[in-house]
Amino acid sequence: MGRDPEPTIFELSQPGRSAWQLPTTGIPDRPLDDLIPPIHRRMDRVRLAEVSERDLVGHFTRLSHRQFSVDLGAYPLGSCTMKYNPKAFDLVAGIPGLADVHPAAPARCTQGWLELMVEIEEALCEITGMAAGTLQPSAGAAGELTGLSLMRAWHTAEGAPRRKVIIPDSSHGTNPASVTLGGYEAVTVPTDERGCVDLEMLRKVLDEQVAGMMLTNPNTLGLFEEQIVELAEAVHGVGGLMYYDGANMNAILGVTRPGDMGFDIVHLNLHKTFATPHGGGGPGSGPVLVADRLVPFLPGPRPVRLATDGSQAVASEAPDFGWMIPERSIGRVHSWHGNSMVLARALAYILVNGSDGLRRIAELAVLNANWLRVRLDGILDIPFDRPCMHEYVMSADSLQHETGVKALDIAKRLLEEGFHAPTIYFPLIVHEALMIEPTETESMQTLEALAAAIERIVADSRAPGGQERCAEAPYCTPVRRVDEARAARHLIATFDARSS
Amino acid sequence: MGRDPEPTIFELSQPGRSAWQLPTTGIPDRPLDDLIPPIHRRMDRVRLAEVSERDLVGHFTRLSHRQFSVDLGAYPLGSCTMKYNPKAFDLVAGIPGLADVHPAAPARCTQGWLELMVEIEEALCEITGMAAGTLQPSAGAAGELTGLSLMRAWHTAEGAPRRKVIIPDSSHGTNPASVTLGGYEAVTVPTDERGCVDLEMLRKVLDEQVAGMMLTNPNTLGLFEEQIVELAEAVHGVGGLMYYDGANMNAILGVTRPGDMGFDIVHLNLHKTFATPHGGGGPGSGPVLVADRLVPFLPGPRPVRLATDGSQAVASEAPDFGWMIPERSIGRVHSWHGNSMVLARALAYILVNGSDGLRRIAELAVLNANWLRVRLDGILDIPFDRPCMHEYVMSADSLQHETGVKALDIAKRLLEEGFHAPTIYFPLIVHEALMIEPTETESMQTLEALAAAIERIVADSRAPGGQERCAEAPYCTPVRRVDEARAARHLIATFDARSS
Amino acid sequence: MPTYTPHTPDEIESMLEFIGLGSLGELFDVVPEALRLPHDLAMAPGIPEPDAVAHLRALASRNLECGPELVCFAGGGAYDREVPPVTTALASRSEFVTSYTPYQPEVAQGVLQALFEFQTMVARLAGLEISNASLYDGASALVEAVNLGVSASGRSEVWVSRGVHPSWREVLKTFARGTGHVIVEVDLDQGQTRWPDTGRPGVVVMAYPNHLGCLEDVGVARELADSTGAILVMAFDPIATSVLRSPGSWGADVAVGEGQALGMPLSFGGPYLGLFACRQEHVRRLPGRLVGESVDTDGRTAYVTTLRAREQDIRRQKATSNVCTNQTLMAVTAAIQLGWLGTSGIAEVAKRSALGASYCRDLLVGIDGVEPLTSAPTLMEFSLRLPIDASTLIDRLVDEGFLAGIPLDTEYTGTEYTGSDMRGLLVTVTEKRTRSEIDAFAAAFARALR
Amino acid sequence: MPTYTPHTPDEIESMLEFIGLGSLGELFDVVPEALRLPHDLAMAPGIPEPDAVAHLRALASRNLECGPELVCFAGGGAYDREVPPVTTALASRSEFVTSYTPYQPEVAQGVLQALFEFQTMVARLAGLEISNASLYDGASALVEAVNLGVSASGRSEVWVSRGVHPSWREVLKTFARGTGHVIVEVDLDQGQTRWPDTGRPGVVVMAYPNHLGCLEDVGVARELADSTGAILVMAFDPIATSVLRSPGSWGADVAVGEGQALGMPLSFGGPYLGLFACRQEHVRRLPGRLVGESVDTDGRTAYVTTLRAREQDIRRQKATSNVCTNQTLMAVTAAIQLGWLGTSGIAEVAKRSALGASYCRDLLVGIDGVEPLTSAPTLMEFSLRLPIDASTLIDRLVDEGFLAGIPLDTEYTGTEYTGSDMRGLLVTVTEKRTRSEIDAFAAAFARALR
Ligand SMILES: Cc1ncc(COP(=O)(O)O)c(C=O)c1O
Ligand SMILES: Cc1ncc(COP(=O)(O)O)c(C=O)c1O
Repeated sequence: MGRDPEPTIFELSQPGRSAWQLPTTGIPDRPLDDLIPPIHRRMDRVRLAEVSERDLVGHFTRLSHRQFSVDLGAYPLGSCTMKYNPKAFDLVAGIPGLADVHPAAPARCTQGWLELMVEIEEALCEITGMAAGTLQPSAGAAGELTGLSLMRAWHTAEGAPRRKVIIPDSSHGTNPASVTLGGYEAVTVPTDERGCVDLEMLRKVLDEQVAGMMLTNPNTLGLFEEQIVELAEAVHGVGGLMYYDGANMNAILGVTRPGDMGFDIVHLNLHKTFATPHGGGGPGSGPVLVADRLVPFLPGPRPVRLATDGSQAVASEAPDFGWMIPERSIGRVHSWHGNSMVLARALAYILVNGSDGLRRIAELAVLNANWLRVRLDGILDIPFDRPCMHEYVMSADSLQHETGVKALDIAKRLLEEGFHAPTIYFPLIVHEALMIEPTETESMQTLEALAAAIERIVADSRAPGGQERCAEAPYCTPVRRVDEARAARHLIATFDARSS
Repeated sequence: MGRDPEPTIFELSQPGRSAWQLPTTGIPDRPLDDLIPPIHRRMDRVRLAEVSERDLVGHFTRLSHRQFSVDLGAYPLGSCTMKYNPKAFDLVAGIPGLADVHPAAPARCTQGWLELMVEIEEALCEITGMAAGTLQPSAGAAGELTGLSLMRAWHTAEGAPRRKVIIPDSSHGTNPASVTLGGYEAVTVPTDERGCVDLEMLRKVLDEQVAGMMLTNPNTLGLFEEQIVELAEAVHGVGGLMYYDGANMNAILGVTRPGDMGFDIVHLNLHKTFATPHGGGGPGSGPVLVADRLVPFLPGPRPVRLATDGSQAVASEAPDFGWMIPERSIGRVHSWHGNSMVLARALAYILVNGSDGLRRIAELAVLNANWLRVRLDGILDIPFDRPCMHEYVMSADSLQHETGVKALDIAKRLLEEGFHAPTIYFPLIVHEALMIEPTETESMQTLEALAAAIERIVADSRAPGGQERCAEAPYCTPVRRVDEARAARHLIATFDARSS
Repeated sequence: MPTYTPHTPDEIESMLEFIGLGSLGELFDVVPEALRLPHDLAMAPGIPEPDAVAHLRALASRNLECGPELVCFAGGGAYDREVPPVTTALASRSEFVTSYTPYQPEVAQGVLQALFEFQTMVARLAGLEISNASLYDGASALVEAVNLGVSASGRSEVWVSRGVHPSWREVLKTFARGTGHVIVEVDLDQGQTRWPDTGRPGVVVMAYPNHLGCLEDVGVARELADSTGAILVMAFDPIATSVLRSPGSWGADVAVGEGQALGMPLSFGGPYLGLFACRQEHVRRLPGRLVGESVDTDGRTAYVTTLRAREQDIRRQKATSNVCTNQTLMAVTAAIQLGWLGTSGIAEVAKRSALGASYCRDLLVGIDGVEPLTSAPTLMEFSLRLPIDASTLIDRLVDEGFLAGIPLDTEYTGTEYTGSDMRGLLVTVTEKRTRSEIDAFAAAFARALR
Repeated sequence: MPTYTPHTPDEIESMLEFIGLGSLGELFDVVPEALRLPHDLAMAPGIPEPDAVAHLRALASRNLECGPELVCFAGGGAYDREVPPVTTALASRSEFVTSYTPYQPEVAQGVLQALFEFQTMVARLAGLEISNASLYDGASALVEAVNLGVSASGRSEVWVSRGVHPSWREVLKTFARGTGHVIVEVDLDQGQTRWPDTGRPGVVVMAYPNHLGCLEDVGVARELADSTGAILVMAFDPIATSVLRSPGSWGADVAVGEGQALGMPLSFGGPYLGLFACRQEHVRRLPGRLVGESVDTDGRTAYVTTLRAREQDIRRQKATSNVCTNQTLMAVTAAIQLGWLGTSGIAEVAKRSALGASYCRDLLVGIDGVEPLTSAPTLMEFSLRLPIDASTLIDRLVDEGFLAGIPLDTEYTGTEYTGSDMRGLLVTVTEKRTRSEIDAFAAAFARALR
């Protein structure tokens, strides 16, 4: 039950076995060779697994027992907002009137979807304080690249596209990677001793080649950038745009808004803040919302309310919906309209919470993080020890010096206590970082259990033999510590590469 | 992940916490005291668990990781037919047009359900060779009691109800228990050295007080009662009725039929033969099919095809369906119409398999059992070592004498090999019995793995320290061997009894 | 021939060879030739799974299900209650769905612990010490309770209030022919059971609320049981009991109920869930499975089925009951649903239902010709006397998109006014019914009687 | 305010006290006063979950979904294929659904192994050595492939056949503005790309089958790539490839595809699944996650994300791609669906689709005024030239219960005959379409043109 190794599906395969059943069509049979000219015919059969339905079910059910998940326990993975995903929204995703709609069906067949999209776009605009947006990006990083494309289009329209984008040294890896892909040079500004962007250093790098700045707020240390207004003013002062990385939006829902802070472009991670499940690494959804002046550049086609003359109508005045391509659109950023079903789940979540509930989410997320921070005070280092937002960063630096036990070891030991590990070694500017985000859906009792586990582990690190015990952990997870170096050195990325 | 103990939901509870959300009704609020007279008002609040939806999900998901199931591995539990349950039929159970139908809705609103019931009754009649039936019984044992009630009604109508019902000593416990509840005395006939009912001994106990005989065929040793025709003739000779316990019907689908063997009353276990899931011990469904002469006594109301004049019509001639109470009905045996949704699943299974597929099920179930029997020959005793049907019985008797290792120990060791244990200590007439029913949905590879595991366990029993190792098993299941005696001696059947 | 079996033709051949047979047919050589079917079963050959599902969908489309098209005011033991997706999701976990009876506790702690929690919750609802781990349905729970009662009192005369669901009474009578219990049905008057003054029953059975929706004074029955030494069996509703005095507090010895309202869809009558709770002193007479807490060899808490010596597989003809497979998955579902509802939620469901019922009753009895059948207090269901046959009214209201209720037999209404018509109607309002639905229902009701 | 948070008022108070605050509001004292919202968000307060679900249902009811009411002949990268309940059931297991990216392999073997199997299956379909663990969708896979190609060839001119899906090309162009790649679109003639004779592209991109449903001679593109030293990127269909020559066997360097057909519902365009496979030599340029096999400290097989030094969290601005969260659950779904289909099933799906398409095309081109747009061989999709605007036809056929296909832009049909109308139609037939559906469709099609 989860502890036994599971063979690959290819090892379960037996020639000639099958699981598939297809509906009767009544279409007369003909040999494939009648239909496909020889030069196009595949000569071999595709070797897939050949298993019975029973073995298929056994295999993937057993695999699922080798997988931790939110539904099994707390997942205090900083920067990831692994909150509880309400089950009701799985049901929403199964409604045929949503699930079985073709993305190229004419708008008269998809009024419900268009309305849904307009509704969530309006809600997200209100939540972020922006004017309009696109729902196409599939995840945060896709939103970033979309945002940077908007930046380029804006500056191009203003005269010239500019060359540089500024990011803090604490930023998430997607930020610099997107900057490069967006055709910009990433310029890093350091973090000051309070854990915020060093405003003076920022001012030094600002010039007319700066297209904009990307920032999360609260930042990846879980701290609110208190000088955000000044930061934005400085960037705006050289004609740059402010980009808000919304990964941490959970902390400020209904409390403060990127738009009010001076941001021009915002992406949100619906799979974080709006409780759509992460799916083991996706699907996500990364809508991008923008200030007024950037609306004409948004990707298209956009779902909009239609006035009777077919033009775009203002909010809730019109019962009809259609598509519209913004005047100076940067073009599509998705094969179709985005991860639509993720949007449906997120809308349901927003409706259930509403204005009062969204703010309550932020309050309790921040309460939980601060409670844990205070509770664990003195157990591990807290490099920036002041009130945090929805997460905070600890460091095992002293512990490592004292005992040899690393952040990695603490993470691995937590795995056997029924918790997922925190994010480790991020942000890069903190040595032996452990980044903890409890989220608002965990109870005080769960937080206490987590704190107690960390306390026990730290205490055991200092006990005789502690370093060895920690370095060997975990002991009773489905597999023990995995040799990552070997995986890279001797790459086996498919079953067929196994024997070679 | 499954290995950690899980607190009860009551221990997760915190006063004032809640998960429920109810739809808005718009009905004006009033205090409950306005609605309920004081003598009827509950004074205290019912103490249920108070948990968040997140904790509810965590709790039951973790519990599910402490539970073996068909979907996790082979379940060769003899007499239980733990075959694979096709996932498509879970979807059938969720169709609103089936799931949301009130059982007391007028027939015009339930034509689909009535047709479904008539269809499955007709199919079951064809499969068993009987004339008509009732779908009301909720499980095999309920079918038995219904069958015995029919027996009583028949004999009463014939003059006098009679006193005794004959059962073999190898019979399942529900048989004698039902006999008693049916108001009869159970008379046991012994099994002969070939593992079948001893015909001579049967003849000795037959007299005019015998209402009938209950029999499974193949019997609980997995052997076909070869003298079934003679047995039936003997019982019929004294005016008795033959009752077929259909728990083992999986062995003979499409091969031979109880009706043709001379049985008058048959129950089937849809949750065994027809692949509806067992649900951890239910729901089941135990339809009872009868020969012509017993049809007027069937429980009612029965779903029937209606002729235009409102009378019962013959098969498939009429498009309308209704309810009819048989002339001399014994009355209802269920609050409503039976475990309807189990019937829907079973009908889907019958349709997918059809006449050819049903026979193939029997063939492969019997093939699997015989293969395993031959494969394990010489590893454990096989008391009745001849071709079996869908299951067979082994014995650890010699092994126990030699090494002290019992059937129970073998069962417990199998649990850690990824298999459920076979049925043990049943039938009662075999010492140290291990009753193995692989079912047709397990592959040859799985059977070989099972056989190899048994072989290993037996070999290890004989190795030094083997008895102790076996007696201590299992080692790495969610809990280790459970103290059953203590549970009975010091009864704690509710959380509230814990501290008392 | 698409099936769920894994065997390839090659494998079949090699397996046959291994056991020394030449064909699959030979596997059945032990079956006397004369008994072997000479032909295929007279039914269609197998069809692909999607076609079979389509067939079931087509059947389903011939039903008119409760929902926006047919707003449900029918109850009578089967309730259109809120079942949240979270309950369905958890109860559908395949570890629960595809496991067997927990014979091997080491790998069945999931089901066993859920049942232990279920037992605790049912015992608390009933206000009694012991609950078993489920029976088939309300009717079978009643049959078992009467069997227990007769065995405990040593007397087989059973007085059953007509307030008990008519179908349950019928099931009781069906099986009483075997056990030889003497079932005496006792009439209601103004919604209250009129217990006979004389006689010495071994078991007394009543329902609370009863089949007319009425709350009877259970004290009277308790006194009767006390004075005659009978066992008091009370049929209760698990939702209603959250705001009503519990069976235990009324002094019931055994409480039985239909548990469908605890997370199960209507499903045309099943699978439902038989609830069974009793006083500790009767535990050795308990029918069905019981889960107890114990420890494993390492001393960790572990659950296991217990007091097994009552059960058929051990005690055979001397068992307390014949029940084996019952409704475990439904018990697990109920535990989940009760976990979701919690202390406050269950009372809220009861309250909202009662508010809706009161609002609805006021509207309906205001309609010309419609009268309350009794003046007794009611909670979530109430009964009416109609100016026309109930089935006719129900039929007309189906056309308007309402399932108006359940007809009441003439045993409740008497035939004085009505001839053989059934002019009684049991109307039920659950927490799902909105004010606008009730308003529309009342309007349609009035139109249907015009 | 119903929410999914567990905190009771007492707990909130005690937690605040523990951290030395007096109110929840004080938690935000670090936010400059001027930035704090002085009022609630301008949206309705929260509503109960069942009301929200009802709202979504109401929206859904304003769509006309594919099914018996709207029989689907539209494709173009989004296919109405058989998704068996078993795929949905397994892919819905909450361990897969509610886990994060497998950063901790010790507790993520379930997802990791499923991805390893997915990679193997995709590599086998594509006939290439390496597949990653998913990208967002077909378009994003193409963008990444072009980035890889430019980096590998060292040249940024990209020749893209107009046979590639128009939306994918559009996405490519959107992001090329940032990377500075020069995108040159190449016309089709009779369904075949007419590659220029001169020039030196760094990357050559084509689709097989292409957007008109045609099978092009990929050999020509391979020769072009060989002669210019370009990287050949081929967009393939994972189902079609089971009966067509694989990208690998045609000599593609990189194969990309839309994986929606592997078990995902239409879902109005997402979440879908970007497929990405390439030759071994490009593995260090691979975008996205890659799962590799390794061992744990006890020597047991274990899976882990590998060659992480390509990824953004390690390499930051030097990463091969910025992708982080992608479509893991869809990759797991595809692995399950491909496990269900197996070797024989996938080819059967392709064959049945091709049979249906051929049957359907014969009927449609028999209709007066309807012509095939090209004479090139096709498989499951084919394109027609219509006598009227495609949107008008589609509109009329919606009224008859059919989604007739996807309009083709004038880049395919030319404007000679048609003015600015779009008179091209792409029709798709999947394995789900029955003969009677196709017959009825053809009849309605003819009527709609009369
Ligand atoms: C701060 C931050 N920014 C951006 C991202 C990228 O978002 P996604 O993974 O949805 O692409 C993440 C995700 O982990 C993040 O934590
Ligand atoms: C031979 C036999 N008869 C009867 C039964 C009783 O069936 P049920 O459990 O459905 O009541 C069983 C169940 O295990 C059985 O194996």
